[in-house]
Order: sequence, then C-alpha cells, then structure tokens
Amino acid sequence: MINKQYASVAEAVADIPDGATVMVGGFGASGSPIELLHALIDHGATDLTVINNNTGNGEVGLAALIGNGQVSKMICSFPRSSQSKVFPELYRAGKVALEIVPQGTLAERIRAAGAGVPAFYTPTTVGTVLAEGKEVREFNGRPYVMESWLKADFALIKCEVADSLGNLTYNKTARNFSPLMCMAATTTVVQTKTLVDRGGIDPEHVVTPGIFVNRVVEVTQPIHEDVLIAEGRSYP
Amino acid sequence: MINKQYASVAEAVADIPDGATVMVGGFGASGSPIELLHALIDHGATDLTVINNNTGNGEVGLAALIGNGQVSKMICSFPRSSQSKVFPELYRAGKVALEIVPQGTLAERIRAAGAGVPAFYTPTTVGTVLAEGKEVREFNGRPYVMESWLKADFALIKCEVADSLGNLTYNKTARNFSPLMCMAATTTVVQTKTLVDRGGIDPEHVVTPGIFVNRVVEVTQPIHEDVLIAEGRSYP
Amino acid sequence: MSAGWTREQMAARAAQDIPDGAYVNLGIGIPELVAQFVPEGREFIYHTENGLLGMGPQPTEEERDLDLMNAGKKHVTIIPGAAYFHHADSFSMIRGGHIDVCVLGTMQVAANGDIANWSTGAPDAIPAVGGAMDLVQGVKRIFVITQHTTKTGDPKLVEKCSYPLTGPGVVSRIFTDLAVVDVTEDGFRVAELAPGINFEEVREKTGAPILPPK
Amino acid sequence: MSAGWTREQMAARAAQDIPDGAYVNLGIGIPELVAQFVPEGREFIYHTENGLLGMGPQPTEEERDLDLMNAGKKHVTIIPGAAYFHHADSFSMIRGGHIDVCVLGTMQVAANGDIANWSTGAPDAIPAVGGAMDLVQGVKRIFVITQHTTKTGDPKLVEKCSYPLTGPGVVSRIFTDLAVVDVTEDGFRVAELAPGINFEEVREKTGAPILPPK
Repeated sequence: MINKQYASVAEAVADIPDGATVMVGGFGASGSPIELLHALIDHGATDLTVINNNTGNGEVGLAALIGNGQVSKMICSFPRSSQSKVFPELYRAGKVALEIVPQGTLAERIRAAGAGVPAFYTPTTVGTVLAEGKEVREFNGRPYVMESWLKADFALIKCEVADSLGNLTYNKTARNFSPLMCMAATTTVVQTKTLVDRGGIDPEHVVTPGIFVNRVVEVTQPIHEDVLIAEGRSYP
Repeated sequence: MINKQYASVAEAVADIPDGATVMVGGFGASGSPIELLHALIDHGATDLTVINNNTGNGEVGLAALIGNGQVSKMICSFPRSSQSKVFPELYRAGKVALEIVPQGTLAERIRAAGAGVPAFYTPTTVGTVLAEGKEVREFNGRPYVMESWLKADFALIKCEVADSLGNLTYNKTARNFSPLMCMAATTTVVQTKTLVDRGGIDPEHVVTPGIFVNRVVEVTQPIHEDVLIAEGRSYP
Repeated sequence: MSAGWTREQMAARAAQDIPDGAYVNLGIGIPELVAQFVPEGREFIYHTENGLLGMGPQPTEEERDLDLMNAGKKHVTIIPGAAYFHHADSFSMIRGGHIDVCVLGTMQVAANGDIANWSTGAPDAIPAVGGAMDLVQGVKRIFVITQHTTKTGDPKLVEKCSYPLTGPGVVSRIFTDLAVVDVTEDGFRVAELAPGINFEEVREKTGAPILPPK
Repeated sequence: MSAGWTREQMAARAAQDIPDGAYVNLGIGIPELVAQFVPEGREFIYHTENGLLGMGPQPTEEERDLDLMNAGKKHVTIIPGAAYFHHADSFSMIRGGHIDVCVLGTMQVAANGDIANWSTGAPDAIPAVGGAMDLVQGVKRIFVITQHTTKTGDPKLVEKCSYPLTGPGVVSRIFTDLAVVDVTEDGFRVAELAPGINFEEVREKTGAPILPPK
C-alpha cells in the first residue's frame, strides 16, 4: 500500500542538498510551513535558492532561514514588509541575491513548470524595466512578454488535511501558491494539521491531487508565524 | 443584490447570434448540457463554431445541433465515437469543417484564453502532421510547438450545484472541460441541477468561482445523454 | 487653503463610478475605503489577489482567523457566496480581464495613462512589485485615487512619469482631493471639480496640460 | 502456430515492469487488462485523462454512475483516496511528467521509438487524436502492448512508420504476443521471448533489424 507519511519534519527535509532550489508555500504568514522551515534550519543546507512571494517576517520561519545565512538567492514578488528586516539588511550587504517577479507571473511560471509548459506570453511588465532583456511579441496587435517556467528541487508546503496518498486541502487564503508549488517541485514535502486515511477526503474536495505530493508529515499543532512574531520569538 | 438566475433555458440562450463561437462542456455524455443544447436548437442560431472534446452521440444534444445544420465548424480532439454518426456524415459531405486539436492542447488553449495568456509552448504534436505550419522552438534543447489561446462568445455548461452568484460545483468526471470553458467565454451560461442561495456552497469547495459565470438556470431533472440514447430518442 | 475632498470623500466619489455587480480589486490605502461607500442599491464583489473572491469587512477580534487575509496582509472576513482559489486562478481572473475595476493608489500618473506606483527607482531601494503590474495590465478599468500633489507640493499628475512605470497607458480615471480627472486622447481633462475648487487651482497643481470640464 | 503470449499474458508481463507506487495511464484495449495483473505486493494508481486519479474497476449495474467514466467513455469506479479535477489539471499531470508509465496500443512502432497509433492517414479518414499526442510526449515511460503483426501478417514493429506519427522517439518497451522488445540506441532488441517462441521467428515477423537477447 502506498503511504507517503514521514515520521518527522527532520526526516522529511533531511536530503535537501546545499545549492538546492526550494519553493516555500505561503503568502506572508498565511500558509507558511513554519515547522518544515525550522527543520531546514536545523538541517543546515546552504546556498539555497528560495522561491516565495515574500521574504519572511520577524526572525522566524523563512526570515530565520535567510537570517541564518542559508539562502543565497530569493525569487519573489514583494521582498518588503513592515516586519521583515532580515532580508533587507542582508540584501543591502550584498549577501543575498534577488530576482523580482510580478506576483501573477510568479504564479503562472510555477504552474507552467508543473504543467510541462516551458514558456508563455503575458501582458504583465510590458513597457516597464522588468521587461528589459525579455522577448516582447505582439499577438492581435498587443505586446506581450515571454516568460519561462520556474521549477524547484523541493517544495515545502503547509496544508490543512492530507491523506496517506498525498491528497491535500488547505485552510482559507493559506492556499495561495501552495497547490502550484506542489506541481512544480521534483520532491514536494507537506506538513499537515490532520492526516487521514485514504478516503478521508471527499474526491470532489481535493485541491492538490496526491500525484503532486511525495512526503507528508503530520504537525498537529502548527505554530502560526503571526503568533511567533507577536511573542517576539526568534529561531533557532 | 447580484442574482445571475435566469428563468428558463430558452431565455438563457436567446441572444446567441448566428456565427457565434460556442464552447460546450462535457466529455462524451458526461457533463453534456442537454437542456441548454436543445434550447439552442429551438432558438435556431446557425453558422456556429462549436468547441467540445467530441461531436456528440446519437441524435440528441450536440449531435442533434450538428444534425440540425446549425454548426459550420467543430473544434475538437476526437470527433469519432461508436454512437456518433451525425458528424461523420456531414463532414464527409463537406457540410461542416473540422479543426482537430489534441485533448491536452485543447484544454490548455481554453485555459490560456481565460487566463489572459495569448500563446504558450507545448511538446504535444512535435514531429507530427498536427504541428505543420506551426512555430516550433527549442527550450533547453527540446522542441516545443507554439499554441494560441482559444476564446468563445458563449459557453454552455452543466453543473451539479450553483449559487445565485454563479459559484459552481460539478459531479465526478462531469467536471472535465467545464471549469476551463467558464473562464474562456464572454458569456457563460450554466444549467444546474440544484440552485442554492449565496452561502450554500462551502467557499473551500467551489470549483468555478462566480466571476466566470454570467447566467444560471435551474434544471432540476436534467436528462442524461446516455439515457436518451439508450431510449433511441432524437431531437427535436 | 481650498476645501476639496477628504480621503473618505475621494473614495466615495470613486465608488459612484463603479457599476452595480462589478468585480472589484482595491489597492492598499485610500482605495480600501471605497468598500465603505458602496452606493445605495448597488453591490460590488471584492477580489483579493491572494486567493479570495467575496472579501468582507475587517473582522472583530473574535472573528479573526490568522489564515484569512487580504493582499495587504490584513485580516479580513468573507461574505456568503465567497470562494477560495490558488494564485494561478486568482491571477487568471486579473490577467484574463475578468475583474471589472481596480482602484489603486499611485506615486505618479501621466497624461497618457502611464502609472508609476511600485518603485522610486532609487539606487538603494529594494524593488517590490507584488501584483501591481498584473493588475494594471489585466483589469478592465483602472481607477486611481490619490492626493493631487505630494506632501511637498509636487504634482502627481504629470506629463511623463519620472519613476519607473508600473504599466503604460492603462489608467482611465483619477480621483484626487481636488477633482475627478479623465485620461483622454487629448491628455488630462477635468470631469468634475471638488466643492470649493476652481479649475485654475487644479491646473496650477497639475504637472501637465489639463483641459477644463466639458 | 507458435505458443506465444495471450492478450492477458501480454498485459500481465507488462504489469511486471511497472514499479510499486507508480501513477499509470492505460490506453484502450489490451492495455486496460494490465489493471487485472498487478503483481503481489505492488500498488498502482490509475489516472484517466478526463479528470480522475484513483480509478477503480468497472462498476456493477448498481454501482454505475453515468457521470463517472474513463477516457474510453466506459463507466468506472473510484478507489478510496481518489480525486477529481478538470482537464487542464489532468493534462498538467500528463504533460508535466507526473505520470510514471503509460501503456498504449498501437498500429506501428519504429526501431527509433516512433509511434503511430492515431490515424491511418487515409484520405477519407476522419482524424481523431484525443489525448494520444499529449500522453506520448508527457509521460515518463511509454510502454506499448500490441500483437507482433497485424491480422494480415504485416509487421507492426517497423523500420519507419508508414502511418502518421503520434510522437517521435518516445516508446521505451514493447510487449507483443511473441516477445518483450526494447527500443535501444541500436534499434529493436529482444529483452525476453515468450514461451515456445524462438528469436528467428521474432526476427522474421519484425519489419526492422532486431537484436537477440543479451
């Protein structure tokens, strides 16, 4: 019987190598896989390229991973936030690179990777500095920019309910980029609040089908990034 | 209060003009919007371009629309079936044109239209006659074919539950192309087995968000194409 | 000092130009206030690009769910009939032309509809674009709500944006504290003056030629 | 007449080469039989391109749901842990390389892995491609199950396909009634002979050079 369950977050991220490209689900604090991120900090892989909409908040989760010097490049749409000081400091010090991608293009590039589409055209960034160096082409008299797929070696994802085959559901707007990242990574690692047997999720309500998921770890009491920040916590 | 409900299938299709491009949901008999198709036959619009995976079965629904001489062109992946005689006869007689599109490319072209992506690259059809005349381009050393979006003026869709804002769920594999077609048509017309008030569908379970839907008609006892065919029925 | 419109009045005025049943995306800042001024008899459905259609008002402390936020990362509620979806579907709604109106704040707007609202282009600035470039290219009508001038009195309605563009030629109408201004083929044109404001004042404070109300 | 493998034995032999836990798409005809011969201790999850992962066996009359069918338009059932999705997601699974094995029937396979299984190219034929071209380009490993020759004795394993291609150079292994044949850099090579079949017979019935088992 197929069973994708892993016993611990530590085991689930143990083979992420130095230099890996890692997608991290979440939009701000919502959907951020804190326990997997902290396990990756414990694991210690370095020179990571991380793909996330933002760059983390406070000194926990993704911000802590960056602060710990494990990230050499961020690919994101919005690296600033009122509670994000770690990335700006390291970026200004030249210690972490940045590729800025508009949010919709980021989502579509990730989906394209999962869908086997190497490139597509979008009107987004036409006529702006972010289109510089990119192919611009007209369709029906309107200019579009060509964008390429964005793949990753690993994806770290937080979900609400998973079954042992890796079918997933999410909680409210914590869904955001996660279903796309599951499609685009070679190895998708999921932390779930609730792990159920196969059949425990209505087939009509599955958001991420199990084919896109490799490993599932149950984290029954996930800590929310907002709570950690409100408590002034840092990691490690 | 927004309310997208229409009183009858007849009203819901009454403004489909001659020469319109119409997407029709369904894969074979599953998800075929029989009542909307029969309303379109009654309405009588002609010179239609119809987009569906197939060309209908027996002498009801889509096959009947074609048989009634209202369709000048079909865009589909698989125009043959054991119970589809109407299309082959008219096609061989030169009375209806055919654009054949691989099933995955058909789905992706429709999604692209809904997503504002005018063109994308796919490995499908590379090295085949279906790629003739199309741009082929290498990415990472592998050839891909460029395909363009596929839009429609109207989409005729069958769903399971709809609310008055146009949020939809489907039944099992009757989902197929329908959520994509809702995105790609200027005017999306839906027949639903059950119409509920807003709030009647869990926001986590919505498959097609209401923004993609313009008109909803309740058809509480939809006739299944398979049943009509088993009974040897024809329309009108 | 002139009378003009307050922030709330600017938002209320913009809301007047949004048709009943519209799907609307509101930017951060003054645009958010639009939701408080929906005209009698109309209903707007709010889209937030992080994956929600049918956004409701801010929650009470008891209602608050940490996993339910808007694109500005503020906690929100949902209305009956809401739907959650992932980011690719969300930006399909934007890029695919399904959102009727987007109301944005801005740093500059040019007479040809160019908008610059994402970056000062300063060498030490950390670029952060979010969904702004997708919104201005994808949404059917782009409204801007902004003070007519900066805090230091520089015009925000200009001949040509000096800041890096978010998108070229996309803005259709601007709601400022002084006037409602349309972007037309002939450049800026005042559609309506705020109470107590005369055209000369608007012209003085605008950094490009501007036509009087028809 | 030689012994060789029956349709069922061909399917069973193919099933032996599918690893435990594989996501599998089965074509219409003999490939469908593979699901009856899953080796002890293994589990395969079946994908059907019309929007279902976790397809189960055919339903009884009572179980039958008219809205639950496979890509061959046969009614099917689901296993616990199944998921429904739309066509774009379904073909993302295919084109994106998420399906491990696809087992297809064919009209011809060439020594370089070309496959022709969608059209005879006859002038009066109505072209019908379905998902075949997506599958052969997208799935990680393409297996073919086919009789070694046509009903009239013509070889189906050929030097070059005379029918229009479904995809070039995509097939990795062929399961016929006579042998298991690999597509290698050196062309066809027999990996295994069916009981009672000798290499000479396979060579005679193959329309291209073929190498003996290593």
